[in-house]
Formats: sequence, structure tokens, C-alpha cells
Amino acid sequence: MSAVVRRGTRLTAETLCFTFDGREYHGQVGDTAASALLASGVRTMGRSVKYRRLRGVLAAGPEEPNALFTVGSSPTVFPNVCAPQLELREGMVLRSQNRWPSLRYDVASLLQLGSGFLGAGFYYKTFIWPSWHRWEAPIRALAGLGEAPGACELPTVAVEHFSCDVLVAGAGAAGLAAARAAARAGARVVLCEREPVCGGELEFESGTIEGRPALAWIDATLAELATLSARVLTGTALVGETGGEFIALYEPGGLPGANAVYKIRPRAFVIAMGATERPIAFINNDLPGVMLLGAAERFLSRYGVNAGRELVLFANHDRVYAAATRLVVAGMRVRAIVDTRDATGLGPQAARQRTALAGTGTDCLLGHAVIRVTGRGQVRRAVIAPLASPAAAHSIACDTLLVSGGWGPSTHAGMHEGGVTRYEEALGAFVSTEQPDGRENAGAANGLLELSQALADGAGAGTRAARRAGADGDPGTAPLGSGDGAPRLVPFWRSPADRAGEKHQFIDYQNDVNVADLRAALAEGFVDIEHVKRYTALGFGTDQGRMGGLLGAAILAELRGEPLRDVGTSRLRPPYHPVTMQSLAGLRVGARLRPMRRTPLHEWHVAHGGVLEPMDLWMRTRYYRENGPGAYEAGIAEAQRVRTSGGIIDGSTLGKIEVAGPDSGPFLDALYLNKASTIKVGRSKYMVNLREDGMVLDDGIVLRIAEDRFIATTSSGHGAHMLAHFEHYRDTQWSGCGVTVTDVTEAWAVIVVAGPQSRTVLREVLSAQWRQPLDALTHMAFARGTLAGQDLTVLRASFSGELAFELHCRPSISEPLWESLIAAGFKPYGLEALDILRVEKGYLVSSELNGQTTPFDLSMDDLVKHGNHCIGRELLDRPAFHEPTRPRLVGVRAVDGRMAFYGGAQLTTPDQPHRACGYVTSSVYSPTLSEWVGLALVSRAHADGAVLDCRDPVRIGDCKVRLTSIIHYDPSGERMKS
Amino acid sequence: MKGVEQVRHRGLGLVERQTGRVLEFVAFHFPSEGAFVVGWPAAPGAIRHDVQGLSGLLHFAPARWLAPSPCREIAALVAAAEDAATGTCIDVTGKWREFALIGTAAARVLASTLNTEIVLEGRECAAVTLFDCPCVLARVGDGYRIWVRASFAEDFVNAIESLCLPG
Amino acid sequence: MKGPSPRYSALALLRARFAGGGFWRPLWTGRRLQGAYDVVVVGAGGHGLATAFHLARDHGLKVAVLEKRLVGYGNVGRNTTIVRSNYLLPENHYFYEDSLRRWETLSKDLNYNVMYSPRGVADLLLSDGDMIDAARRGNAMRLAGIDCELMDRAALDRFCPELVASRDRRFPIVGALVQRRGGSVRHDAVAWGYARAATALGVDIIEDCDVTGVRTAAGIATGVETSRGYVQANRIVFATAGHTGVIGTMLDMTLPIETHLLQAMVTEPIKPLLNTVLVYVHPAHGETYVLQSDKGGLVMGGHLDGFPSYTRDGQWTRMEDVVQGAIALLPQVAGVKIVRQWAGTNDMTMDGSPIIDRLRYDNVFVNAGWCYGGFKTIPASGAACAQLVASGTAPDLIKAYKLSRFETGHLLDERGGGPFPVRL
Amino acid sequence: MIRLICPFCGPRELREFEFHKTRAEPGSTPYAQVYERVNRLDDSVEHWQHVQGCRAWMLVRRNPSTGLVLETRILGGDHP
Repeated sequence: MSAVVRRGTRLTAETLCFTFDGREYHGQVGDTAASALLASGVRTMGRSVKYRRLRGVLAAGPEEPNALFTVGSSPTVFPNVCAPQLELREGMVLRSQNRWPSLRYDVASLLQLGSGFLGAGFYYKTFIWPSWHRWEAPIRALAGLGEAPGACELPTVAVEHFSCDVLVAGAGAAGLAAARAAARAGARVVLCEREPVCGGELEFESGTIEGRPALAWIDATLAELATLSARVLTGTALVGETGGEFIALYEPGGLPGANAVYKIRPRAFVIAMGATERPIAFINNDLPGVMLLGAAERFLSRYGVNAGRELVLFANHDRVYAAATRLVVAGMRVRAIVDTRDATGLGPQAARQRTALAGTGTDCLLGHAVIRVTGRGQVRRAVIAPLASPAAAHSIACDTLLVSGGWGPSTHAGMHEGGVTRYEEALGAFVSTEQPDGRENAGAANGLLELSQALADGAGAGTRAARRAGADGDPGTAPLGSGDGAPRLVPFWRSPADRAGEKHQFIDYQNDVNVADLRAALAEGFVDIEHVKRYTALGFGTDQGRMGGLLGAAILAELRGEPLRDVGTSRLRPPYHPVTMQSLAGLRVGARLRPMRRTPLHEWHVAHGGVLEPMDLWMRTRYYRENGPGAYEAGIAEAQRVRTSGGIIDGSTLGKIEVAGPDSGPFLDALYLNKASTIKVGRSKYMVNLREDGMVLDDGIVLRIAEDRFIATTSSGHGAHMLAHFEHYRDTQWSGCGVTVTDVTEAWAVIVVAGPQSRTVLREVLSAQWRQPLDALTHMAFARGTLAGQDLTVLRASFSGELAFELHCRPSISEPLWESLIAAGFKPYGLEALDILRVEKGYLVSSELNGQTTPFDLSMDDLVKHGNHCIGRELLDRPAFHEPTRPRLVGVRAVDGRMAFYGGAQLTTPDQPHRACGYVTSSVYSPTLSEWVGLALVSRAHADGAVLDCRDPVRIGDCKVRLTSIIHYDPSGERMKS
Repeated sequence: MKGVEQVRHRGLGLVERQTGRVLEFVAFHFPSEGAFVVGWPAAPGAIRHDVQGLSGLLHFAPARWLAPSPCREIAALVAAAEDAATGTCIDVTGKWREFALIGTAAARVLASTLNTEIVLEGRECAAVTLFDCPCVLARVGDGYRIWVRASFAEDFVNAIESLCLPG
Repeated sequence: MKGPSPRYSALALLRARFAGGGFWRPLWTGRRLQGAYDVVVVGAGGHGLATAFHLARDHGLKVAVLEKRLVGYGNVGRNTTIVRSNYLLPENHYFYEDSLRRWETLSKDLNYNVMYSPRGVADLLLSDGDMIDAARRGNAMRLAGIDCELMDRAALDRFCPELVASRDRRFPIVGALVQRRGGSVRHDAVAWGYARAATALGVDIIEDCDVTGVRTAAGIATGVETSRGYVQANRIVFATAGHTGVIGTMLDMTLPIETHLLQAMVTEPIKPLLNTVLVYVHPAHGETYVLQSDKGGLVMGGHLDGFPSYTRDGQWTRMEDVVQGAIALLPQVAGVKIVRQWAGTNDMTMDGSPIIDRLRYDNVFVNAGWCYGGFKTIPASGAACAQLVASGTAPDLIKAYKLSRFETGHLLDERGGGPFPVRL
Repeated sequence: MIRLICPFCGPRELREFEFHKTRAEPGSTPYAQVYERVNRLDDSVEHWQHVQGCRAWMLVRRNPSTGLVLETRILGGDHP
């Protein structure tokens, strides 16, 4: 093609250059990859998945099954980009896919030679010996289409949630009419159009609306919509729906980039997404040069590209004559028009066009069909025969065959959440009928393909939608227009062919599903369309069945000798268009996958060498770098320091629930195993509560701060569950009672001061008024007062086994208080050290309270005996929980003190090496006892002192351990209670 | 505690307001049968504004009202309700951090995370989740007043800042 | 039925090529529903078909499988095709391992290529706490002779380089529990393979046959009412997955089963990128497992939608959760497109383990409660359930899967989640 | 349009709510309350919580075969 400047509705005169498979080509700004390549004389653009057959571009929209390119240079590539949707940019790098070494010469295309025995489902019948896995690697390399991306740096997508009165999907004739009617009626309208330009078929159909050329009418309508503050979103495809919220995706230029996702909640919804043209199956219908009639029209009107020079047209409706007329005007030679219908099928307009075309030398045949096209690598000749006697064929030289078997309405959006379709004989396709909650189809999507009908239907649907949304203004009169006449289509699905020919009558182009495959599926008992779809992969391609779905169902009906309405099509699945994963991720990418919860002292820890790790959504300090190269060493140093002098730890992630009201005591008694109502004001108690099934849910300290007010602290891991648990029973069994539940976790920072020197340091740091309470505080008692004008509670309680005080203070004073403790000589310690301290004392964390342990397992038998009839209590009486093999929490130490053992090791006896009788829940190296100590849940059959094999094959192998009491250090607890 | 946190970008301002004491009043019954003390914002999503026109008492959850830095008059109202034994008053100072989101781009920023029109339809305030952070949202004049749970506040500010950066 | 259909092999493919039409015969269709059977199996999914196959092969019984819709149209055709036996509790891991061993030879046993691909399953670990839980599970498996390895980040990088375990993530990956013999199986092939093999042994598989009731006399079930009339049966097995709760209602029992929707989705096909199965569970509803099918699409799934549903229409927001996790694992696929989403109807029990037991009558059995683990247990479930139904006593492998366990307290709670299938 | 109408907050996206369990038959045993689940194809009475909003516990009646929400009420008081 010479470098003449093409003119089209989407083109500018400005040129650009790009590379395809390493060669440089030129195009114009506004061109797509497909249009520019066609204009440059390139017709072969890809290879099919299974047989690697050379393919050209078939369609002009996202339904294109063949021309898919890899865009960009490895490793940052985008696979399977639809060439007719990809707007070219200067210097763009494109490559064809699924071929080696080149598109022209692909080694694997030799597979076609075996297509005889590589029919549908062949892989179920072979590759059984020696084993599938042996064959899998080469088969996976052959399969797949585009190159796997090695890297991808896309911006975060822009998300916008908004409401509107009427959402119209599709801005063709019907969509524009619907939007205008609704906007005039006063509704807030949003119009979504997949293409970058509005108009749909009006872009090439020579129609006039309200006395104006269609294109002028479109501009006028868009201008009017702007004045009525309607919002028009072009380049935006409706991709899905959930609970009445519609999801539309803006992907500029057909390539992932600065995408936007609109989440639209309309009061009424009009589906005007037109209809998708489908081919007719004939032999070799996948040769480059075979193209859909509508695609050729779009390439001509949008990009000034002629589909070819010598054309043969093959269709079963009137529109072929209007199209032929336009193609001849553009300078293409239409050698023949093959119409499957007999003379009675034609309308008056088509008859006139037909005689005019015959006058210019076009061979207009009725009651004929294209049996096959021939040519190596592209169309050379078309073999045509009368339907009455298929054998009496003649062939015509041509370089392009345009085919059209009719149009299938886009019913996808209506099928969601209960939509139903019915078969429309006049269309040869399925149309939506019953629609959930008042959504409507309009225009071609409703099966009305003639322009005037589409306009009227659109305006009607728009008006009804506006009324449903409560807008009662005057929608104005429906636009009148005339264009290509009604198609007067007579369904025709495939040309006659013998069994050998059926192997090359393609239905699903991308997955090479042909008529022979449907026959093979039927022969093996796959009769239902859902079975045929799964067995042959019909409709599993990136075109989501748009090319072969209906055609396949119709030909299956023919082979089964049943009507298409009974065979039906397979169930359409979301999304309505392929959706880039970047868009689905929304704002939750990278560090924002989930929010990050920070304690009031977070910045301090980060600034002072704290190594923070996620724990649920919180970030918690594991250790401080100054104390050692890693968690293990630093943890030991920090723990030792707490035992010898003391240290401070940020405990603010502790869950805190304030329970207030006259019935607070009885309420807590109903939720906890032990009694809260007997706690004296000013004192606290270690409390355990059960899940509904009797398992221990959580443990923690409950403080009674007044006669009718408690603070229940919950472990960081179970905080969310405990809060929902409290709220559930407050709102159900205790609704209307005198008790309230409030989450106050973030209202109190918690600084734990632990160690022998803790009281002396606190006496120095806290103001004078605190001196007396500090001395008087006994174990589990607390004092409330203020510090620097803010509330402060000092609770004497210990999770480390040392003398310790929990300072519950308002977040605003937490940093100064923390800094003053540092200044007084107490250094911070992290979770690693805390774990060492608490395991040495046999205190429990979620490794023990893991939802699988009853209170009996955790030696809380007396708590249960004297405890409340709380939630979960009844189900503790089940026999299994009282069997002798039930586990018991014990301490555990290595027989050889120097040996290490870890949490997660299984415990066995020599006589039963394959059946564990218990496992180590937690284990730490204790600097104080200079050996590894741990806790374990072991069958009751083994008493303290028993020696068991500690098995850890996945890590450090086995050793011997001895069961001990669970408290390894200071069993009497006098360090804590002194 | 963070000082006045400001995000300044064309058409958008996110300003943190220092708050003093913050209370939550929780009624024993919902829907509260007897009318509360006079002037009590009983309807769901209702706000009783204080004398400076600031949000004084917000009914953001069933039987739960938020009183951020209550003026004398609102504090008295709450105390009266507690005395009438219709519920309890909880001092939750530190639990919420209050932000003002102002400017022409404010609505669009919130639209990145939820449909503000629906959640504020027929009400002045609502309990919502913005950028995965639990909040109470109130429309005030041309902007919004947002109370974010304190442990999420830093993340909330980062989320809004990341929306303002180009690209 | 004209003679048995020919055995499958490459040679058979060649003979078929030159034999013209009619060489291959229907796998299971064309059977007539008879009046009486030794056993009627309700549900032609994986478990129903496998049970029928073993009843015929191992016990020589006359069996019918009655299917409301189509063979393989339920969960067996809707899962993410993962097979593994990396379970904690002995009552589970011995049973799941028996299934994994059967997967290894099933293509030969059924003479139908089910494409068992031992590419490994990696449970990614995000903290030391996760490592300890994984070690507990891994060590329990190794004691039972089941393969698995606890990998640190360096070992994980060698095993799955495309993951780049050391990459900076919101929830960093510190290691993985990997079972190399785990992997994937082509799900449709399992249903069709069992259906073909069962038919060859004389089992009648009848589609479009809805079972609407059980007829009983003197405390014993005598047969089933169906949309094609009454069918007399000595024993009845219900293998109806998500609809098991409804079957319970039919027998006026309220079962410890909640029916939940579980989504799966697939991307467009790309060249090989991911050579193993990754499972990534992180805080706040974060669960994503991803593998690449042989056809090249990335198949993904995650957590339940979270409420009882028979619609098979998943929530778009759950698809977003799953994709967010997938991108957190493999950021390089952010530009790849999802082309199809679908859902199964899972029967979730109150401890996460299955129920293979009698259902109210001595000769009525249930094979259900498969939660997330239904697909991977089809072969073992078929064999063991057939043994129970034929002999009347449950083989050791499934002794623990009693319906009464919830009342007696012998719970099989792998995760410790308790009677809340949805709560994280 | 199918989404949940919170009795306090009004209509909200379904993702803001979390399902807890189906409501136990009134008067059933402790075991039944915790373990049994009423399974009806077209009518399910359930406990939900508006977790991403006002955290209210709600009683929801739904049709699990169509997804349609028939009714939502604040839990507690006269209708546990």
C-alpha cells in the first residue's frame, strides 16, 4: 500500500511508526494495530492454539479470536492484546504469538498433519503411559498463547463510586436515543460506551436521523446530553455487576495503563450493547482473508482500509447488498454476492441495490453457498455451489471473503442474577426476556436491528427507565430515522460438507473447535451443550464464546436433529469482557493490600531500631537491633535484662472492651467461665472464656473500675472475635438489659514496666501522688489517677513472672511517659523476649489457645467445676472431652539440657513411632535456665517425668524430652507477688 | 501525638483537628422507647450541633452517640441522659482522631472508596469504612468531618495522600 | 450398548483415525433406568461416581447413579483442581494420603488420562507463628510417611523462583510448607473417567433424574421417588455435596452442614509462568490459591463468599479479594486479564472434615460435608464409601467421619475454627 | 437491586456485612443451637453483623437460591 493518507472517522492525518515481529511499519494516529497492518498489506496476524493454523483478523472488536499480539519488550510485556482494540502509539513494539521460530514458519504447525487423530478430547485417550507428568512440560510449552510477563509496573487504578438515575450501556442508535429520552425527562443519566467513539453501527451505516446524516445526529445528541448534565464515559466497557452495583472499566487505548474503574449504582438500567455479528461455517473459513462483513465495513469507515481488492460476499440477509454498495463505492471489486436465501427473501431496498450491483458486474447469486475457500496462507479462490445441488460447484478468484450469518444480541448483562432468554426465529438468536428488577434491553441488544425500530425501542426504554427512577419530565419524541433496511434474515449456520471437509469448518477459531469435533463429542455421549462446551473447549477463548458460542449450539442442534431453542446456549459467566487484574485489585496494591494498624508508640519504635512485624493488621516490635543481630540473640538479651533489672514493652495492641451498666457483672458471668461479679472494685482477675462449642476462646485480665463498670482485656490475636462475641450476646440474649459494650482498645495505650527494679523506677518517674498507691498495690490490684492532667491506671499484673506494672494511659501522654521510663534506665524489649519470659512461666498464648483445646486440656478443671453456666459450658459435657487420651498441657525440657527443640515438634513413644501422642506448642531458649524449655499438649496417659521422643523431621531432627510442670521458673511466683 | 496533619493538594485539604475529651454515650435500649432529654438527636444519623455549629453529638450507631470535645452544654446533656439511667457514658478519649476533608476534590477522593451519596442519604452522619479504615463520616458545609479509629489514622492519611499524587 | 467401547491408547487413536465414524462409543449415556437396584447413588459428581464404580468393581453390586442435571456439572467441574494430602490430623491425613496415592495410578486404573500433575503445593508462611503451625502439620505428616518439606525463604526461592519470596510485601513471605506430590488434576476428566469405567462395569448412570423423596417401610428405606418414577433400592447413598442440607430436610433431619458458594476464576492463556500451586492466607479475609492450567490460564480461588447460597453467582468483591492476593504474590501478572469466573456449592461441616456415615436409616448413607477438600478425596472416598455401603461397616480410614462426632465431641477441627465455617 | 438494608444505616453494599450463622430453631437443644443448620432452598433466616458500618447485629431473611434479601431487622428485643 502506498503511503497515501487514509481518511476515516477515527483517523488524524498525523503518521506514526511501530514495529511488528521486528519489521517497521507506518500507520496514522487513531489507527489500531489491526487497521495499520491491513493498510500495510499484512494479513497474517496469529496462529490458533491447538493446530497452530495461520490466521488473519476476523472481527473489528473485542470479539476478535485470532489477531492477539504481545505488546512491549520482555520482560515487561502485555500478552493477548486484541489487535482491533489496540490504539497505536509511536514506537510501539508488537509481536505475533504462539509460533516458533516465526509467524510464517512455525514448527509446531506440523500438528495440523495429525489433525485427523488430534480431535476434541484426544488427550484424555493417550499420554497415560508412562505418566502424564512426563509429557506435560512440552505440552504446556506448546499450549498457552501470549508470552508470560516477567515484570509489570502499572499505576494504581483510579476508582470512583457514584449513583445515577439511569445507566445506559452502549452508545449506538438505541443507546443514544435511550440516554436522550431519559435525560430530557430529567433523570441523571450515565452512558457507558466500550468504543472510544459513540455511534456503534451508525459509524458506517449510511443512515439519516431526524433529517440529518447519522454522524451529525450523534454529535448533536452528545452535545444535548452534555447540556442535560448527562455523563458520557467512552472507552469504558461494562464488565460486571454485583448486588445491583455495576462495574465499568476504562482502559485507554486497549492496553492496561492509567485504568479507571467506575462502580455505578443506578435506579434503572438499559442494556443497549448491540449485537455481535457471527460467521457461517464453511471449509477453510479460517484462512487469512476471511473476515466478517461488519468488520470490513468498520475498517473502511473508521480507518479508510480496504479489506481486499477482489471480494466475494457470503450472507443470509439483506444487509449484504447495502454493505456491497458501500464497498464498491470505496473502490473495491465485488466479484460475487452469495445469498443463501431464495428470491422471496429479499426486501425492496435490497432488491434495488442487488440489481444496481449486478449492473456493475457483480455476480449476485441466490440460493447459493460458499462451500470452501482455497489458497496457501491466504484466500485465492472461493468455491460456490447452489444449495439445491452442492456438487455443481464453480470457483471464483478472489483475495477476500466477507461472511455474515446474522447477529447475536449481547444478552450477557441481562443474564446475571436470574435473567432468562428465549430463542427468536426471525433473528436466529436468543433475546433476553424476563429481567430482574426492571432492567431492559433496547435496540439490537433486544433483537431490533433496523435503525428506525432501534431508535424507537431505545427512546421507549429510556423513558420507562426515567419513570422508574422517578423522573417525570417530558422525554420528547422518539427520533425517526432510516438506514439499512431490516435484515430479513433466514438462519443458515453452515455450508454443506463431507466428513473430511467438516474437519476444516471452524466454529471456535481460537481453540480450533470444528464441526468434526462436535460430531465426535456426540458420538461419545456428550450431548448437552454444557458437556460439549467442556469436552471441546467451545467458547473458552478470550472472545468468551462471542464467535463460536451460538454457531456451535446451532450446528450441534443440526447434528442432534433438534431445534436450537431446545438445545440452548451454555450459561454465560462473568465478566462480560476480559478484565485486567490491575483493575480488579483497585486501591489494594503493594503496601496497601490491607490497612496497617499502628500503636501510639509506633513512630518511636521505628526511630529507635525496633524491628516491626505484622500481627493480624497491627505492626508489633519483635526486637530492637541494638540488642543483637537477629531476633534470637536480641530476644535472649532483652529477656535477661528484664529478669535481672527490668524493661518496658508496648502492649497497646491488647484488646480492651468497656462493659458498663447495672447488669455488667451478670453479663460477664454469662460469657466467662469464672465469676466477674465477685471481683471487688479496684481489683482484677485472670479470666477465661469459652467459645460456643466449649473450646477455650480467649483469656485475659478483667478489671472492675466501678460497681457497674468493667474493662475486659482480650489477647491481641483474638481481639476482633471477642468484640463480635460480646456484641452478639449483648444484642441478643441481653438486649434491653442494663449493659453496654464499647471497644476502647485505642483509648488506652499500655506500657508494661516489668522487672525487680520496676517499682523503684516507677516511683521515680510518676509524680508524687502515685508514691503511696505504688507501694500499696498488691498483685492484680490497680490504682486510677492522672498524670500530666490525663487519666492513668496502674495495674499490678505480670505476664513475665517478674514484679510488673501495666500503665494504661491516654495515647496523648504515652510517648512522654515512655521516654521518661527510658530516661530512668529501663530499656524496651519486644515480643521475642516476652515469648521467652511467658514460656518460662507457663503462661498461654494463641499457640495453646488454638481453638482445639478445652479448659480440661489446659488444666482448668477447677475453674469449670466452680465456674458459671456460661456460653459453651453445656457442650463441655460431651464424652470425648473426658477420655483418657485427651491431651493435657505440660512443661517439657530436653533430657540432654544442651539440645534444642522447637514449637511444632511431634511427641511419640518408642513403641508407636508413627502415631504422635502430643506435640510441642511453644519452645524457647531460656537464658535464665540456660536450656530450651517449652510447653506441650500431651495425652493424659503420660505423667510428669515421662521421657518421650521429640520428633522434628522437617527441621532439626529428633531428640529426647522429659515432661515437667508447666512453670519452669519461680514456680511459687514470689518474684511476682513480693 | 501528631500535630496538625495537613495534606495540601490542588482542590483538597485534609486537616487534623486536635480534640480534647471524647465521650461515647450508649443507651440500654434501641430503638429508645421514651424520648431522651429534650434536644437529644434520636434519629439514626442525626447530629446535634453545638453552639459554634460544630458537630456536638452524633448518632452514628444503634444506641450509640459520639461526643467529640463536647462543649459544656452537650456534656450536660449527656450527663442528664446518664443520670436518667437510660444508658452509660464511656470516656473514649484517644480512640478517634478527627479530620476535616475540605475542597472541591473532597467528594471525589471519598468516591474512591465508597458511594457517599448512598451512605449519607437522609442522614447527617454515618459509620463507614474509608480505605479499609473504620470511620464516622459527617457532611459539614462544603466538606466532610471524619473521625478515624486512632490505630488506622496514619494509614488513612497515607491513603488520601497517595490519591493526590499524580499518576 | 454395542459391545464395550475400546480401551484408550495412542494405538487406539490411530485405529480410530482410519476406522471412520463409530469407533468411539458413548462413555455413559444410553442406559435405561430399571425398576430395582442393589444400591442407588444420588448425585453423579465425583464422589457419587467413584462410589458407584467401586460398588460395581470391588463388590459386584447392581448400581444406579441418579443425577438431577448432568454428569460432572456440579462441584467436580467447578473446583480449582488442586490435590494434596498435607493435613494435620491423623484421621484426615491418612485418608487424604490414600486418595493421593490413588491419584498417582488413577489414569491407568480407569484407562482414562485424568492428567495428575505432581507439581507441588506450597502453603506460604508469613510469620514465625505460621512456621510453628506448619512444622506441627509437616511433622505429623512425616510421622505418617507422607512427604512434605518446611522450606525457608532461600529454599522456596529455589523451588519457585517466579514467586521471588524475598520481595517486599505487605505480608512478607518467610517460608513455605511444600508437598511435592501435591498438584493438580483435570477435573472434568475425573467425572468422565469414573462414569465411563462404571458404565463398563454395568452401572446405570441416569441424567435428568431428580430424587425428590425416600420411601420407607418398617424403619428401613425401600427406594427413592424420582422425576422418572419410583426406583426400588436395598441401599441408598446420598452424594449431593451442596444439596446435602436439603436432603437432610427431606429426611426431616437438621444436619451440621451449611451450604456455601466458593468461587474460582481463570485468566487468558499465557505461556508457562507458574510451575507449582501457591496458597497465600493473610489477615482480613485474605486467601488466594493460584496455579497455571495446562492450557496456560492462571486458575485462582480463595475464601468462601461467606453466606448460604445456591445461586453459583459469586460476589464481584470476593473476586477482587482473590485477585489482590494473586497480584501480591505475582505482581508481574497485574496486566493479565481474567476471562471467566464461576462457582461451586460447597457443603461446609461444623469442623471442616467430611461425613461418610449412615443417615437416619440403617440402609441410607451420606457421603458429603467435603468443605474445601471434596475434589482431592474423590478416589479414596469412592473406595471407602463403597466398602461401608457394601459391608455395612466403615473401613478404618473413615471410622472417624461419623455424623455423631459433633454430639460426642470427637471433632476433627484442622484449623481450630470451631462451628463457624465462615469466620476466619 | 440486591443488597442489604441495615436497619440503622440504610442500604449498604453486601461486602460491608458478615454472616454469622443461620438462626437456630427456637427451643432447640444446646447442641442443636451450636451445630445444626436449617437448610431451606428458598428461605433462610440468618444472623448477620454490619461489621464495616455500625456493627449492629441483624436478623436477615433471604432466598439463598436467588440471593434476594426479603427482610432485615435489628436483632434482639422481641425477635432474637
